[in-house]
Amino acid sequence: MPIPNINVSIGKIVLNNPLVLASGVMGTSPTLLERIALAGAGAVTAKSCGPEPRVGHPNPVMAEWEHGLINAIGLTNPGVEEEVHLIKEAHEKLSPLKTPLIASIFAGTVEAFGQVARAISVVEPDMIEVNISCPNVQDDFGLPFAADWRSAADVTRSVKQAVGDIPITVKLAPNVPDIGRIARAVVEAGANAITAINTMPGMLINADASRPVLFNCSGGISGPALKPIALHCIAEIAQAVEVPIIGTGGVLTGRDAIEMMMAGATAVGVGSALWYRGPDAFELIKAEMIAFLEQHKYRSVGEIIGKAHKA
Amino acid sequence: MPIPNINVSIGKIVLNNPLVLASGVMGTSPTLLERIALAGAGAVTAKSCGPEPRVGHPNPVMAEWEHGLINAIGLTNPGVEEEVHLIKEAHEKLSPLKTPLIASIFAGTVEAFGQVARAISVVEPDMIEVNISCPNVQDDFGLPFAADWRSAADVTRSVKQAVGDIPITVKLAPNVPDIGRIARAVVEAGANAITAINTMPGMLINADASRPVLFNCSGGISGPALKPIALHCIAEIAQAVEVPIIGTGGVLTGRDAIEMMMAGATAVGVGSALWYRGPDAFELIKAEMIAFLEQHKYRSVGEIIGKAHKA
Amino acid sequence: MRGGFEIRQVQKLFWVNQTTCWLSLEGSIDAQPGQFVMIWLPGIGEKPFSIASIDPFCLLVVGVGPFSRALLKLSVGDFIWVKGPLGHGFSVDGQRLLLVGGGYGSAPLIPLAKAAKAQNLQVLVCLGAQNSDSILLPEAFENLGFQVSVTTDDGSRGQKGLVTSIVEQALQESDFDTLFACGPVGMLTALAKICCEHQLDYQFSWEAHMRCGLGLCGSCEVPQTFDPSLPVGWLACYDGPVFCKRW
Amino acid sequence: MRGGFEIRQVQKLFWVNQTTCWLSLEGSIDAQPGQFVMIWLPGIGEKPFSIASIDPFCLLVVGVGPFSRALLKLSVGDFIWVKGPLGHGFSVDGQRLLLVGGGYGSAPLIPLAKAAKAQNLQVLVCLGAQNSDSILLPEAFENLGFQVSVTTDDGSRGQKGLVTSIVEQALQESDFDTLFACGPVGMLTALAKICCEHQLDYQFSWEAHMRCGLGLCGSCEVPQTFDPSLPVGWLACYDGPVFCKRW
Ligand SMILES: Cc1cc2nc3c(=O)[nH]c(=O)nc-3n(C[C@H](O)[C@H](O)[C@H](O)COP(=O)(O)OP(=O)(O)OC[C@H]3O[C@@H](n4cnc5c(N)ncnc54)[C@H](O)[C@@H]3O)c2cc1C
Ligand SMILES: Cc1cc2nc3c(=O)[nH]c(=O)nc-3n(C[C@H](O)[C@H](O)[C@H](O)COP(=O)(O)OP(=O)(O)OC[C@H]3O[C@@H](n4cnc5c(N)ncnc54)[C@H](O)[C@@H]3O)c2cc1C
Ligand SMILES: Cc1cc2nc3c(=O)[nH]c(=O)nc-3n(C[C@H](O)[C@H](O)[C@H](O)COP(=O)(O)O)c2cc1C
Ligand SMILES: Cc1cc2nc3c(=O)[nH]c(=O)nc-3n(C[C@H](O)[C@H](O)[C@H](O)COP(=O)(O)O)c2cc1C
Ligand code: FES
Ligand code: FES
Repeated sequence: MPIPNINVSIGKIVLNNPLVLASGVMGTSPTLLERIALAGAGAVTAKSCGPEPRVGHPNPVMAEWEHGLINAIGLTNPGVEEEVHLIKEAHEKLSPLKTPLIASIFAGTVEAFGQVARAISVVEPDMIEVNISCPNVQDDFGLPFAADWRSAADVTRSVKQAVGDIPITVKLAPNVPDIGRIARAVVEAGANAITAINTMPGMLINADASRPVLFNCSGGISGPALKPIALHCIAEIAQAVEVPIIGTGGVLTGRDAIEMMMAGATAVGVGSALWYRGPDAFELIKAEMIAFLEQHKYRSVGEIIGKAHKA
Repeated sequence: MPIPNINVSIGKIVLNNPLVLASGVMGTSPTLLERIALAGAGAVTAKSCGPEPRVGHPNPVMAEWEHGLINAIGLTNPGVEEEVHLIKEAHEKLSPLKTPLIASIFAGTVEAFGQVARAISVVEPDMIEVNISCPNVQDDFGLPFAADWRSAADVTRSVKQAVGDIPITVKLAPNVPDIGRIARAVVEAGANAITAINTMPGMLINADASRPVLFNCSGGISGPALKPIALHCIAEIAQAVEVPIIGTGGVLTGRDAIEMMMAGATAVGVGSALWYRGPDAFELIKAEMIAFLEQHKYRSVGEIIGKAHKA
Repeated sequence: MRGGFEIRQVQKLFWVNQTTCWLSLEGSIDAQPGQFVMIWLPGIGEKPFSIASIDPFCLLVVGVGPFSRALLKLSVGDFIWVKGPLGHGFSVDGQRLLLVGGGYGSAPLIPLAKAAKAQNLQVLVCLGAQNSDSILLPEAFENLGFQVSVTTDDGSRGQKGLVTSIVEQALQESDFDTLFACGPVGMLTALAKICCEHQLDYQFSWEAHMRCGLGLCGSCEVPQTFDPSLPVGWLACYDGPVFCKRW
Repeated sequence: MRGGFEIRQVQKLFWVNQTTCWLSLEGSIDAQPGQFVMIWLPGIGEKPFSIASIDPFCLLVVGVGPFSRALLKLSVGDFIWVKGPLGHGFSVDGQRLLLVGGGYGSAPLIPLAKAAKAQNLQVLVCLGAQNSDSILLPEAFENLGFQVSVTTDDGSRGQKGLVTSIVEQALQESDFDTLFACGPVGMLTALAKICCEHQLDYQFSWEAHMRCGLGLCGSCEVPQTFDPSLPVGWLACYDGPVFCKRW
């Protein structure tokens, strides 16, 4: 039997494998994005960038706990003016590798989202991720736009208008009562894809110190503990809308990636796995996916997308 | 040094230790509630009961995964008419043990909540938990009332009116963007305490079977993976309202319980620990709490409530 | 992670009678005699089954309804999903053991008998069923060199009547240290009474309606009305399925 | 769970000079020479520190700013929180080792020197600093029987000038298999050039601004402009802090 085909497409963008570097994880510079592309990612997402430079939160910004990671980096980024150059540079590095580049943006108002999107669109990333769901900047920006379907749709429209032909994916938050409703709203407002999910708000307390571990007190949970939450969200979204989903949250192994796709994801975000599996995470996960597909006699990874809902 | 004092009070109810059996976990009959009281709980919560009998979902209703449990029991209960007798019987068994009994109720409408509450109040449980947050019955009841501060407040008012002097605690859900806002609304509507949190919606998929593991597909995550989510919610609530919090979610050890209290909980719900630590869970956790308090020279467990916000 | 599902392939099927099959699965299971598993058939359901053999891991399935019949439709090479081993099994106490099985109650007694054999203990087996055909696996015990007495409701094999009657006889004829039993609730309740009268230690594997199998949903409580020796709030999946009574 | 915080008690403090302290913590740490830890002082902050001794676990802290000075205010019996060991350390390659330290760069070289001693290797140590006082722990190497050459910016001890000059001398005078270094970026960049010219294998412990310490935030990238031999997108906390170059 031939090796199973693991190409997938998100709209017109073709990925030679379904694994997408998740935003904010390692990919903060053109050289780091290039590194991850060389390490076997099907696509890479840049760190989210906003209207102005942000240094982010003081340390500690991250810690491992028994069942996952938690971070409150605080959207450290150089601001869109500088980011435009970085995306351009990254694009030049990735083009010869044929690795699609997804830019990621955030902002504090609907209008600012449009402005950041317009600025980024000039350097033509393959896709723009609209991060309306970072849990770590509530003190600066208030509730994430992902909290409500109306505001989520407003941001989507504003970005969509600003970016012309460039497809957009909207990144949703897990801490909502009805993620399917929000997905529907952003798709109606023009989203070409959905990235689900961002981290889940959480807190670690160190009992000996009688203190939250993170300087920001709360942070976003990623890694293994997030996986079933992500699967639930992806399943809800897959049943609510037709657009491709970049299923993200707690994928460490090929089996995890397969589960995400069975829940309805077309591509699979990979972030924390770079800690748990090391620098070869992408190649390891890919090899495990192929082994699973071979064992179960699938000819292409496309056959499993949404399969958990079909049986 | 004398043994640290671990009494706590939730309003006028005195618990000889902060550990409260969480609703729906083991305590589905008067004899099971008695068993848990004998096993050392500071208080016990009965399984949530609704207006009509419910058999719940078909199997599988529960599974363990690497980082927690997931369940979709589906609010199996005999209906309030029968539950009244069970609560009465449980009350008689628990009175000599001096273990407070918390009844738990749910319903599909604001009015029905009031009716169930009134019926239960007749047999005078020490407290009534208002479960507006079960994630496993969405197909029957739609979005939980905990999803929105207005509906949460409406239910609270309706129950409060129905129960006379009996204190009520409202049980909140973690999958909301702003749990502090909801806590404020239910306290303004008359809640005497808050139980936080219910399980987090999640899904397991078995890749070999290409199927969700639970018959109901989605379920509620409990156990270790839930702890940092609970800590975050408790911290948010503690900063929003003054009423006592029964901090619940992923408490397996004395240290976990201490963390919950440092985040702002006055009492600590214990559910999944009965699987992870076995039938002696309550005594084990209690002993570990006392050891921690002694080691850190606290004289009473009250000193640590909310301490993580004070340093 | 005993509470999660693992896939197992069916390796052999052996029909014991028209409605009963011995299912041999791949590999062994790290379990004690008397523990059970939850079997999940995706799309069909999930039910508890005794571990009828530890190495190789086998089940004894009686087709009585939708789930058990679905299990019996499996072919060699098919897959089932297993959660477990769950609960607490028998502990081999004493030198002279009396094993009493009703219906598929034979299942957990087989690994127990094997363990007793390994320790060179004295064992008498009493099996009861409706008729000759539904006496389950007396040869499994006989092959270990143990004597098997049988009763059937219709007298088509062994003595006619209930298994309790030959148990009473056995107790009159010889001394036993412990009585081990698995079978329908009525049988166990009757045996509990007999053991109480004789002040005989016993270990019964109780059945009850199981849902979570993990001790959390409360569905499988066995009330003291079935056996006054049971502790208050005793859960078959969590505290049992085996309840040990020592006088 | 190397990425979580564990509490450790301070057991001894030894002042090396006016601004530098050797901090001995309770217990040992399961680490390789050259690995580092993140130290958290609740309410103050969190910063990376080299493991200056593995057993007992010790740090060498130079008070230069708010965090390091807070560390220096600790007393015996106080607690610190440790995340790690993190990153990848030195691997003891070759028979004749040249160790080069600038400032607190001595710290990771001490456990390396101990490991070399245990393997009976030949070691020359070159240390550079601003002045006599700030040459850190030459005696730690001397006590192992290794020769230590020193340079200071002001000539107050050893040769006047940069440590690179005595390294050049050493390379002229004898053959070495590997050069190990830790110190300021400028020093490492200069050493990389020297090693390139001599085609000498090297292992440098780089420093960079660290935030997560786990390889995820991207903050500690060391660019190829600092050393063209570095791979693209090289992270000090994740791929390093030690970078190994073999020609
Ligand atoms: C701890 C434990 C261990 C078990 N071990 C085994 C085992 O090793 N082998 C096995 O075959 N089953 C075993 N069972 C029973 C098994 O879990 C199922 O209940 C059984 O297979 C029937 O399920 P079903 O869906 O096929 O039929 P159901 O629809 O549940 O039942 C069909 C009909 O048969 C009746 N019925 C159910 N069970 C029995 C029975 N045991 N005897 C007679 N009538 C019955 C029901 O009352 C109903 O009328 C065990 C149960 C428990 C609690
Ligand atoms: C991998 C790694 C290992 C490290 N190991 C050690 C170690 O073993 N011992 C140790 O003391 N520190 C070590 N550091 C440095 C340490 O993490 C802190 O950066 C240092 O303690 C200064 O922090 P601060 O908050 O006290 O001062 P900051 O406010 O960060 O700095 C105060 C001033 O000192 C300057 N400065 C910062 N670091 C240095 C320096 N090393 N030399 C001269 N000036 C400096 C800054 O530019 C600033 O002007 C290490 C760093 C890394 C990345
Ligand atoms: C250190 C870190 C930084 C992150 N930064 C961003 C970000 O800037 N924008 C964003 O949309 N998501 C960000 N995320 C969320 C990830 O993109 C991803 O959604 C989440 O980590 C879950 O995936 P994982 O479990 O594979 O890590 C960050 C996550 C981590 C761990
Ligand atoms: C099997 C099971 C059944 C539950 N049933 C209920 C219920 O009926 N009502 C309710 O409010 N919460 C119910 N819960 C949620 C628990 O009360 C508790 O909030 C949750 O399990 C988190 O705590 P834990 O991690 O200690 O288990 C149930 C949880 C489990 C595991
Ligand atoms: S089956 Fe749920 S408690 Fe036994
Ligand atoms: S400090 Fe975050 S990647 Fe190194």
